[in-house]
Amino acid sequence: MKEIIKITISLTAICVAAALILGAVFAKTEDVRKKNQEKIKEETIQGLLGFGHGKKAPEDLKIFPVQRYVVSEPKATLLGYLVPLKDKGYALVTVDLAGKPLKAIPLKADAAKIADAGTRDAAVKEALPKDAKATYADTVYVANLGDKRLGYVVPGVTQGFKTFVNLMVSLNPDFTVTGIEITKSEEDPGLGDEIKRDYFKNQFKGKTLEILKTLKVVKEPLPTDYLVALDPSKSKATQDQIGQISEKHLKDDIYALTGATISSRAVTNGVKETVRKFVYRFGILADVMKQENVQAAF
Amino acid sequence: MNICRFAMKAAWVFLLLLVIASPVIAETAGSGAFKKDKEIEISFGIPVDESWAKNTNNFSVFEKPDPDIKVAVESVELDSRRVTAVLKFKESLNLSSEYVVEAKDVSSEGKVLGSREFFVKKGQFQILFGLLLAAMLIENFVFTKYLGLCIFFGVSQKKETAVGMGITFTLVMVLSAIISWALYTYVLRALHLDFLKIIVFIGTVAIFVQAVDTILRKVNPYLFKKLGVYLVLITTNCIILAVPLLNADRNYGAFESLIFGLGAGVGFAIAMFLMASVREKLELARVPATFKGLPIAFVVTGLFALAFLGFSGLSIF
Amino acid sequence: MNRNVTLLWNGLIPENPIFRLALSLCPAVAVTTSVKNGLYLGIAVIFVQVLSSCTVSIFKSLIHPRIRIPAYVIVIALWVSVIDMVLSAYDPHTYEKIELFIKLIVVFAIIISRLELFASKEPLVPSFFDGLGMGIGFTFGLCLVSAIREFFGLGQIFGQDIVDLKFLVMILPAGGFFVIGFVMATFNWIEYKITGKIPASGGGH
Amino acid sequence: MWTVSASLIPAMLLSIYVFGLRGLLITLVSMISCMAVEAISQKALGRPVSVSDGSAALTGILMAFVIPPGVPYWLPIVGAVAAIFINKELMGGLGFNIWNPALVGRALLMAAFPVYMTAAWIPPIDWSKSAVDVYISGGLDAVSTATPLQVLKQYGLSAFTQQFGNLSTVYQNFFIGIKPGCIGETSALLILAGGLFMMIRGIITWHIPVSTIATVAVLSWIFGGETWFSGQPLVHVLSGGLMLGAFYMATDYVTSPTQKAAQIVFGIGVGALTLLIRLKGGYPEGVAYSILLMNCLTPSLEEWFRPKRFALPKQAPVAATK
Repeated sequence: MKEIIKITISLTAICVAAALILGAVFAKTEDVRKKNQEKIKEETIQGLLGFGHGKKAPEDLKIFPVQRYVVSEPKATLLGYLVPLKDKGYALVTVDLAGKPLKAIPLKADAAKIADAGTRDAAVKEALPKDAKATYADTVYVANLGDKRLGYVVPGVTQGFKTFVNLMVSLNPDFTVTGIEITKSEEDPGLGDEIKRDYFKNQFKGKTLEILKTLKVVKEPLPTDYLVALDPSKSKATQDQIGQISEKHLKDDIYALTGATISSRAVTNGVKETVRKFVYRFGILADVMKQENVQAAF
Repeated sequence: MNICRFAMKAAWVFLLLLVIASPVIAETAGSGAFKKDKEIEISFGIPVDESWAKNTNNFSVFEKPDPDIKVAVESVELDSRRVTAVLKFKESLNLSSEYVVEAKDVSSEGKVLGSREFFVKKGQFQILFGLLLAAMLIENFVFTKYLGLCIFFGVSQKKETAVGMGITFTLVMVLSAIISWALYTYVLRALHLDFLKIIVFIGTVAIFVQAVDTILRKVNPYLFKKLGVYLVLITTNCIILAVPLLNADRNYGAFESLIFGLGAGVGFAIAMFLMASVREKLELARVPATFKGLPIAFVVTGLFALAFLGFSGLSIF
Repeated sequence: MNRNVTLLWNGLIPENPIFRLALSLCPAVAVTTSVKNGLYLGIAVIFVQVLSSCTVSIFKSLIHPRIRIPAYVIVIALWVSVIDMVLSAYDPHTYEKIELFIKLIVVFAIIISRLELFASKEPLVPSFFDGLGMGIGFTFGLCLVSAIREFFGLGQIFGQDIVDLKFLVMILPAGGFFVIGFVMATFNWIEYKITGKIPASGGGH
Repeated sequence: MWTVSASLIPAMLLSIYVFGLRGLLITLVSMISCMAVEAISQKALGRPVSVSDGSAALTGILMAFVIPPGVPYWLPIVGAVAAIFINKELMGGLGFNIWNPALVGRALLMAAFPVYMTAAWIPPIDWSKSAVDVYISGGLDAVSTATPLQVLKQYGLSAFTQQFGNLSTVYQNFFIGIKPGCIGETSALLILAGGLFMMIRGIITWHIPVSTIATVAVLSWIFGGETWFSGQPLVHVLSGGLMLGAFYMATDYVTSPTQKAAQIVFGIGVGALTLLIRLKGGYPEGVAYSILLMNCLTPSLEEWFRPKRFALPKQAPVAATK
């Protein structure tokens, strides 16, 4: 009996000691982990906007996240956009499904509160009527250089060959695609996985809204001169030459990856859908903010 | 032989439970179903007017997170009893997301009954079956996820032991997956103690195996004699820890966790059985001396993995 | 001092955990698609092995023999959780790819077997070197396999393009099994050339 | 073995007519490299060299027959190493391999060089036009095309008939063998003829081919269409490598069961898996993988169907020699 007690005590002691150590390590590392995750996201966004890879982002580059919520009230469903304001505050701009503005609700929150998903959801819920339910949908990023609009970065998702492909599209103020990035995918190595390669991603560069509308995927082989422009790191072509070639192929459809037509089509459709939805929504949001006289930070 | 019969019975009970549970799990009221990738079927429960139903403007369809962006309905077809309608779309739908169909002012025999909403997503049964198949064959834990190799190579020399191990393993796997799920959901996540995951899961598995060992020893000495040997080995199998970890990672629900565990266990048993039957044949072969034993077992496993590539990308629904 | 060097060498070649003891084979196939992943997991294993060996060696008099195994498991799980949290915080990029296997270090048979066979009987310093040797041997095994697979499968070493020919099967599971089978056979062959007899390759787990 | 190879000659000749000399050259490369790998590995392992029995040559021919005609010439050499060295000689030589060597070669190439193996299809030569050029260049500069099964899988039956003509033309062309596809699997007619020849000579029995093809036909009729029982069984039976697989690969007597009942189960398994992969899987064609998967089960099938009356203690499978 005495032995059993002894064993129990020592096992308990081991467990408690382990839990304490783990708790301490957790407390130390959790913040770093969150910060690093933020940093990765920021790097992706900056990279899409043309900074990174040796080109440092300028001081006055400002990136504003705009979160979208789907708000279901007992009678109607609406959309709520969480917009940063000029005077450091935040507002929840609600819009009905047809695009009519409803109201802008000021939010009691600061940047740190907004950055964390849990506290942000709570803040949004607080601002809304009691019987309303808000579900987070997505975040788009508006980038300014000083006071000038630099562009937008929009996340999207599409059904790939096996699993979802998460991507991000960057647009300039005219809604022309300036780049895409695949943030998460599990396509087959050597086939669908090539969607992560520059020579595929860069095909989307420069496609305007007009071109995107009718963009298709073709199974023709990629023209060799185009390849030079798409993968500049592997050739010695000058910036001018690359520009010329890109210009020439600007209106081309997307050339499918060899043996991976499905993945190529998935990404193309994903980009088209992402841009279409964003342009539609952002137009409405801009109108609403003008009408309601919301002074957004961007 | 007794083990096999026991396992068969257990398998039948499982299947039966699944069949009984499936309609319960699947939402029945106010739901629609995908027919093909461009069609949604909804059922009103009462005959509706054809003139109302044929008007595509009466339906608005959208993906749940995008209520402001409608999917254009191309045409609507009513069945002969005018109870179910099939909405046809120009563009293919995303079958893995949830759609909402709003039918405005449903009109039946000239009377307007008000609007109704239908939620359309892949059926729970289909999801579970897909998960089972994926864990068993498409992403077989041994051949494509490389887990449980130590036991796989260690115990697959004789077919009989391989089958015994496979069955014991599957049973323990399913039960420990469920227990771990409950612990994770109701204790760890509720108390924000996620970081204790590893220590708790390994502890759960160890305690559980010990408990099965003790109970079996008392209750059914015959079965214990057959399976007891493997019980000790199970604790050091990576699959048994990988399944709860993956369940937690992917936020699976109770049923999903159970099915995932079942699939992993059966997949492991299949792999063991195949490997054992091949190894029995190999023992008689003139394998080069430097390859005898583990090296050739690895090469054979590689060839199995090559054959199992045939299942890649398989989706029944 | 001499003994410590022997212990190190012992883990590297004569009792290499992967090729000679055939322990902890799962990660050897799973994470070895690139040298970087292999190296990372190897380093994580070195840490866990050394820290657990030292912990057990220090506290061995306090651990009751009847709860030996559960106590070891808790010690290992503790250090694995620590490494897991630290890696996920400081290098999320690489961590993402080998996350599952970092967590699974808990069940790597190599670690608990060293605790049972060595650290529970020996003082701190030899335990440290034994753990270090085993860890380095493990890392060496992972790096060897992953270098072969990355070079032939992707034409890269450490993420740098070397050749343009990709023999993709090498980074698939099938290729991993083939490579380990062939490397093991090569070890057997070398031993045969040196000692004149074919070793019975290790089994178990 | 040489008899089996000989029965493939008509199919080879048609392949030259359809794809130009390229198909022949690849077949030769494949055949020679398989024989070379066998000779070298047998020498290295200290076994008697048995290249002259023709089994390696047959493996080479069959492996070339199931790869696209547009692949580079060195590709079959890689396949030969997998098929002969890894799959056969390491396991103890002929009679001990578990998997069909030609298909292991193909599966390995598919995993290693997916781009070549899924995109190197070339259309049949149009003899009314620039026949001679294409003939000499071996169809090298011909654009790649999609195989019937790829079109069927990705775009459906209407696109299929649009590209290959209405169903009766399709049946006619596919039966004779005028269609894009792997080097030797184009002609159902000539493979059927070769298969019948082997049956008459007693090299194979009808059980596996008939059960395989019948299963595919019935299941594709049930599940292959938009609704149930509306599929086009002939499209599935005549497309892809089903005929070649059923007659030449599934019947390999080292890797398939010897009992009649087991053979029928084996055939049904191959047929069902083929259709499963074709309709629901990640690949347009599933014959190769389904045979490999059923090969895994062969030792067990052999045991389950062993006649009870003659039940003997476990013994070595007798290496079949011819």
